[in-house]
Amino acid sequence: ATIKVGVIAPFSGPFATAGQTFKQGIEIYQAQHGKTVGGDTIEFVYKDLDQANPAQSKALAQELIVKEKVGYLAGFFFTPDALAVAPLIDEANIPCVIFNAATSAITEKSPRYVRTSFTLWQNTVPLAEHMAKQGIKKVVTAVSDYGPGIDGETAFKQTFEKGGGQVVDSIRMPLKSTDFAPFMQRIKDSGAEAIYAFLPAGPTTLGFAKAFSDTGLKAAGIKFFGPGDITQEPDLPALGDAAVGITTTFNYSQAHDSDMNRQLLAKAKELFGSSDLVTFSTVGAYDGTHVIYKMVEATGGKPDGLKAVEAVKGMAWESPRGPLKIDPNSRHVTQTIYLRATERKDGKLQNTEIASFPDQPDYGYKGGK
Amino acid sequence: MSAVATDRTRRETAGRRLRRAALDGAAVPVMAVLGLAAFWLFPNDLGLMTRIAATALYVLSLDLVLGFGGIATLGQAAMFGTGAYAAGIAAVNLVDEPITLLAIGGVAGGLIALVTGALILHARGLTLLMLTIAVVQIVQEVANKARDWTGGSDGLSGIDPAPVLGLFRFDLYGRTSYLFALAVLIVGYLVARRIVRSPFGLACRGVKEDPLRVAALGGSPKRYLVALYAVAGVFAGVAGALTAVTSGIVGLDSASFSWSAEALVMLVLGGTGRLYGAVIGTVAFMTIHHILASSDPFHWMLFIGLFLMAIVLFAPGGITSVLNGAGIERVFHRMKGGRA
Amino acid sequence: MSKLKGRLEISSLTAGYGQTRIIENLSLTVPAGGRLALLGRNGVGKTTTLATMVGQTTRHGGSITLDGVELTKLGSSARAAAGLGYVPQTRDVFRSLTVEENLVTGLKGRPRSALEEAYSLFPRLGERRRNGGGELSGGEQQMLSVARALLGQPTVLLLDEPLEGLAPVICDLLMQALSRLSMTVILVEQQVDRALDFAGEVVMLDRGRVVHQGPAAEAKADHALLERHLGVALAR
Amino acid sequence: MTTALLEVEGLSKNFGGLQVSSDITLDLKAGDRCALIGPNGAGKTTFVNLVTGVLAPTAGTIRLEGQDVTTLSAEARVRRGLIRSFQVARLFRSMTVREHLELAVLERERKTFRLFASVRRMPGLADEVAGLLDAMGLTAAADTPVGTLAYGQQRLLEIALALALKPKVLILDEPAAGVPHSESHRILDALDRLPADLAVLMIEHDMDLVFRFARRIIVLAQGRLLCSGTAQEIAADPRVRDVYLGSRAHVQA
Amino acid sequence: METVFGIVVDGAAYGMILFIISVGLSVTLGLMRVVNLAHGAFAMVAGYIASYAAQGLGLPYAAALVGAVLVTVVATLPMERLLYRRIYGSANELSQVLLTIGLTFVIVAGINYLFGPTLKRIPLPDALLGTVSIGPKSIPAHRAFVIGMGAATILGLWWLLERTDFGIKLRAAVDDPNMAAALGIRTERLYMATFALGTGLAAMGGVLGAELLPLEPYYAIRYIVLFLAVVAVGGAGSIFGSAAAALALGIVDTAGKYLIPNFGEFFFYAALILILFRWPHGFFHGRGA
Ligand SMILES: Nc1ncnc2c1ncn2[C@@H]1O[C@H](COP(=O)(O)OP(=O)(O)OP(=O)(O)O)[C@@H](O)[C@H]1O
Ligand SMILES: Nc1ncnc2c1ncn2[C@@H]1O[C@H](COP(=O)(O)OP(=O)(O)OP(=O)(O)O)[C@@H](O)[C@H]1O
Ligand SMILES: CC(C)C[C@H](N)C(=O)O
Ligand SMILES: [Mg+2]
Ligand SMILES: [Mg+2]
Repeated sequence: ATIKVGVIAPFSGPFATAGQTFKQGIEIYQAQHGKTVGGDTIEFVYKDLDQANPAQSKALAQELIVKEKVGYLAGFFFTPDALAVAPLIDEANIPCVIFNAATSAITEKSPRYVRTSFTLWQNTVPLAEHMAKQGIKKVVTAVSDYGPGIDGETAFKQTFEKGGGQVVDSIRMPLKSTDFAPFMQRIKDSGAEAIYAFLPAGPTTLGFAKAFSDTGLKAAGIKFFGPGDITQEPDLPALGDAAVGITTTFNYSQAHDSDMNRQLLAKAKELFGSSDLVTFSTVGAYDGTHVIYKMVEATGGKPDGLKAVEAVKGMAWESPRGPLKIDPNSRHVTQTIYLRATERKDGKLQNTEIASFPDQPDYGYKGGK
Repeated sequence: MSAVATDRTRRETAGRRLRRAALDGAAVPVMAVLGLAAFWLFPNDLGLMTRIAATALYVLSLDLVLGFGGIATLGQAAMFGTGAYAAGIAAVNLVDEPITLLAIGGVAGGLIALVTGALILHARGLTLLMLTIAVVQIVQEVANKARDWTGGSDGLSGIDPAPVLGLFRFDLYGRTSYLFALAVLIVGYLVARRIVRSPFGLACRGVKEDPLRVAALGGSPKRYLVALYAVAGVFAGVAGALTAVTSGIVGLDSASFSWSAEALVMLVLGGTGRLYGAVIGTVAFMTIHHILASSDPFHWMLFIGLFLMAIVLFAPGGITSVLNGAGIERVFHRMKGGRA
Repeated sequence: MSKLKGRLEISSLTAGYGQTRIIENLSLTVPAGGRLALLGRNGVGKTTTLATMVGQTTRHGGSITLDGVELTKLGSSARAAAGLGYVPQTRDVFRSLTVEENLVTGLKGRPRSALEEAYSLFPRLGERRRNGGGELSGGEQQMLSVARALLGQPTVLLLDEPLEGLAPVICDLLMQALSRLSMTVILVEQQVDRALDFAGEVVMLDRGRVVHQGPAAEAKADHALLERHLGVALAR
Repeated sequence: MTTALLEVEGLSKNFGGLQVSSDITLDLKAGDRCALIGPNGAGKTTFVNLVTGVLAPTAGTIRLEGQDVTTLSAEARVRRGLIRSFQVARLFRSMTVREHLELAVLERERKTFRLFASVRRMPGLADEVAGLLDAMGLTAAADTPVGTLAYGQQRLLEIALALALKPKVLILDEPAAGVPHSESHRILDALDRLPADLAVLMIEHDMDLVFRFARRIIVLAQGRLLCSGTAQEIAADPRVRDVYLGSRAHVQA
Repeated sequence: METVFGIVVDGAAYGMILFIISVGLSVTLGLMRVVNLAHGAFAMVAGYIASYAAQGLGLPYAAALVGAVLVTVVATLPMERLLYRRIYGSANELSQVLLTIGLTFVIVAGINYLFGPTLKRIPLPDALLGTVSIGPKSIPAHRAFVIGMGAATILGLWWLLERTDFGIKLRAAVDDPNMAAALGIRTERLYMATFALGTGLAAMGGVLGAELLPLEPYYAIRYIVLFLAVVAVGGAGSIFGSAAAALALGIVDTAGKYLIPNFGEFFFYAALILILFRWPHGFFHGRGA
């Protein structure tokens, strides 16, 4: 039989690359592992949701369930879109595998969520600890003013202050900001040694990183830290030298040194002509597809969401980004977080891994009800 | 008096009026029959059709202000969003009776329209357009900041309305939702038509054409506009509440500039100043959008864009002008290059 | 200039707005330098006739030639270049331009010094030259519209009720000024006596058709004619 | 004693440096039939705009039935019975003649905030509108959108609108401009049928009409009152002849 | 003090970019009464062309700028003939909105198809990378350059529209196209020239502003509200108005972000409401430039 998986993601709009990377991740996985599990063919159905729009997300999910009769939901770049489908997946008893959306609270909302990406807490806690250990004392946080940004800010403050540092100013920037010079002025005036910055990967990160170097903060020696969204691979060429010297923590870098990663990149090149787009959301989808395959296998293709989720709890495997394990409690992947520096190598910008923090859970998961 | 000329002009306009009146009168039965037929024919698309019905009511509210009052606005979603959030918050915290929730949404939409309308409706044209944009942006920002009430960017979820009239549960397949939305749309349409044909509607049309002339007849243009804006706000608020009730969730986009702009596109597509234009425009736009987006989610924008342009070039009064016959005449005239 | 220019011929002209036909099969000829009064009751198509000549209506058939040049093939601006000058009934001054700028638009390439002609014809305009067109009084707008058309030195001048809204003294003044011109003029006017004094020929319209054509002087004496087609009994 | 319906005292208006109205004082009593004449740009329309509240005066007061209305809005004055028509027809182009008159009557009756009533079923409305249409000879054009009417007919509608409001003081700015002589009798007829206790002020350049209509003529020049009097007095006044009437002035009052 | 200076300079540079792009819109909107929502799309197209010229073809910055403006103007002229000409005139506002939104969608989809959704850059020449000092203070050279270009644009436009016959004829044709044609003014050519002017300004702003308004396919939709805000506050068709409005909004926005970053949007739109409440027709209403 054919088992359908409904993927909701941005395929148009400013975040269209995200949808594209999901699709590539899925296709690479299927190219490597085939399209069938047991006797069942796995078919992916894509739905475009160009921006964070929970109502539309729920409508699309409903359509996928009712009309396309999908057995699984997957995708979800934005947190609100993922949160919106909780009542539906519960009513229809369908598992939902999140390829990206990174707010910790999501998996608390339904026992049928499984997440293969990362959370802001997961990336930020090791980063803040690292910065504190480096002897950095005064930091400004600058985050986009929405769920994940606020998660990042909270995670950073708690960890960094526990480590003896001080957050001298916390700036929440409207998501739509384009001119960042005033924020830079404020950072300059705060007298901080370093910043912790989070903006969702996409058009605005360029302006932020450029403003940082243009307004002389970089020259003044202020250090730039953040989760790796800000230097995601597809944006690097546009960021140019402004990106050099940014230190990030993240779960995946194209430059990760492993055979599996090299195979993944080679497959991408073979299928799409270039591997330039491969990034964190590609592997989020790649590993998410793996999880779905395992679920289908475990249920023998029968529709039973809870049983499928139960089957992958505690599952561990090796991914192009390193070892992964689904935490049975939070249903979120426990993984290695890498400390990376952005640098130019052979004329091309890349995120070079300089340290790793293995077995990082989602520190933001509050558990239970 | 030149009897020949006026006679002929009159006969033509009379013909057009007749056609228009016929369309106007047929609108409600046609809407009901097609709506119910769709219920049987497309049982898998009830979710989409529910959204279309609720959106049609929203676009209808825009037609009231724009088509009958000449208020150019890109901020109608301020009323829609307020209605949706009001109903949503009430549903989470207070009541779960669906019709009560619609009423709450309507009151909220009307109130916000009354307050903001009184503040901005002294302006006209581009200035007014910008003010409406500013209002919707501020409403959205307030909704974003009031995280504890609205869920901020995560959306307001947990809306679980009671069965309609205590009998019909909102099911996963959306049957109740759709029939409920269709009924609300039809009732809303009837009320709107009543208003349009009332003395108030006539006065608003006058204001649309020349506010100063209305003042010279003793009317206060601004009072009409504010009243009309508030009335339309009630419609938009009900539409927002209807969306909240049937979808169970409210997002920040429901009070966004782009949702306002989309309403305008749908209305102009259908044709302004005739209520059925709003319904036709909504159905056409959302259906086409849906077909394009599901057949080619990657490039639907290109086709939607071309489609909008084609409408302007070949049916400049919107889809309904073609139904009226006026559009055909104009296209024909344009092709002949009407010049003396 | 040896030979006077401005011979206008209209034959079987049918025109209106969109599908609506207002004037039917209208033919008339004005010799170079001739003056024609075009009269008729309300709504018979006088304005439509003039507007058709400048190219602002829908033409369904017939031709208009100026000194042998077929005008119907030309656009509005090319007709103006060919020698038509137009004073519309609604005046149509550019409300957002100053009086002086309004006049500049009528210059058709002549130097700005020519503006003085307009100011000496209507001193009032000189006093208001920096005012916005939209700020002028009704009569001042009428003066501006006439002056603007005259500045372009048209070979054929089309005047649609130029006296409307003007004080009697100004009417005198304007009619005198017009009498001094040598160009071809078609005058539409409600002040029948003044129009007939001015014109050589008169054409009367009813329901878009010509119902009378002849020398103005004769028409002026023929009270029954005036009563029948215009519904006026002229004083004196 | 007939009280003054409209009293204007020391009315002045400047545009920038330009004094368009200077110290105008006049009043209209019940039953007055006045004409205001004067050269182009004398400030007649401005005067109307000041009195009706379209423009705010630089100085002076305006009283309507003894009450100071100088600071009231235009529509508030209309509601107290001070009605005007426009020099250049100013109508709702896409609305029909009938709709214009319906709106005017409904405004007068203050019924325009009825949201759920039907215009077509308002009691007495259709009859009153039919009467107005008939009076102005507009019955045949009742359902034509006004934008396609010949200009002259638009002028007649302007007057009909003013009458529909049942004015106490009626100000007509060049009511016959664009209306041919053959039709202008309709205007006079309609004015003749107005209730006797209302005051009418007409601005007009058509001297036939002025002399036939006005029992008192007021002459304005350069923003000031030049003189006033009966038709004969005015026609005979050499100053008026100079600034306004010119050589051809023909009086046949 | 330092901070205030920083805010003013940053705000002014941001404002000047807004000005250059918006004044093009102001010209077409105020003078030709076209609500051209595709204006931002034209700015974006020019940015992409310049980016391609600089990065793909290796042209110097100045050549890329001039080339992009010319190519954009030439490429959009057929649109004027085929599309815009049908919708001139204020009676057509809604058609204009629909047509130009449609056109914007098509351009966005086209750019997305040709260049992909990722960000594109126009590398700055070394001369614009440093800082220039004004008295005791130094400001980034690029921002100084942008401010200078904005000032030059103000003067050039004012002269063109207020002091030449072209300007008078154009304004006449806008006021009443039929009458203008009846006076012998060739309105079609005038409109075409003006359209080219508006597009050219958009193009210039798109290229110069690529550092502040980064190039990505949704540029076309993302910033149009900002441009419209400038036009509304300045008064459509007014050059000095647009400049004042762009500077005011640029500085307000910058100050708001500095002082209360998490209420940035709120501050900007509240200011917009206050300004438009005070000057409902824009700063410089009615009077030419
Ligand atoms: N734009 C238009 N569309 C349709 N019909 C029109 C239009 N303009 C005028 N008409 C009709 O054309 C007829 C002739 O009008 P026209 O303006 O030519 O008359 P006229 O002789 O100039 O009258 P007047 O003395 O009132 O100026 C009228 O019946 C009028 O209703
Ligand atoms: N808004 C304004 N700004 C500047 N000047 C103005 C304004 N409005 C009117 N004027 C001037 O005031 C004078 C009086 O104008 P008004 O319209 O009152 O004249 P009028 O007596 O009605 O003339 P007409 O008989 O020609 O209609 C005119 O010279 C006019 O140019
Ligand atoms: C890190 C980001 C890509 C997170 C994503 N925008 C979200 O909403 O969860
Ligand atoms: Mg006429
Ligand atoms: Mg006047």
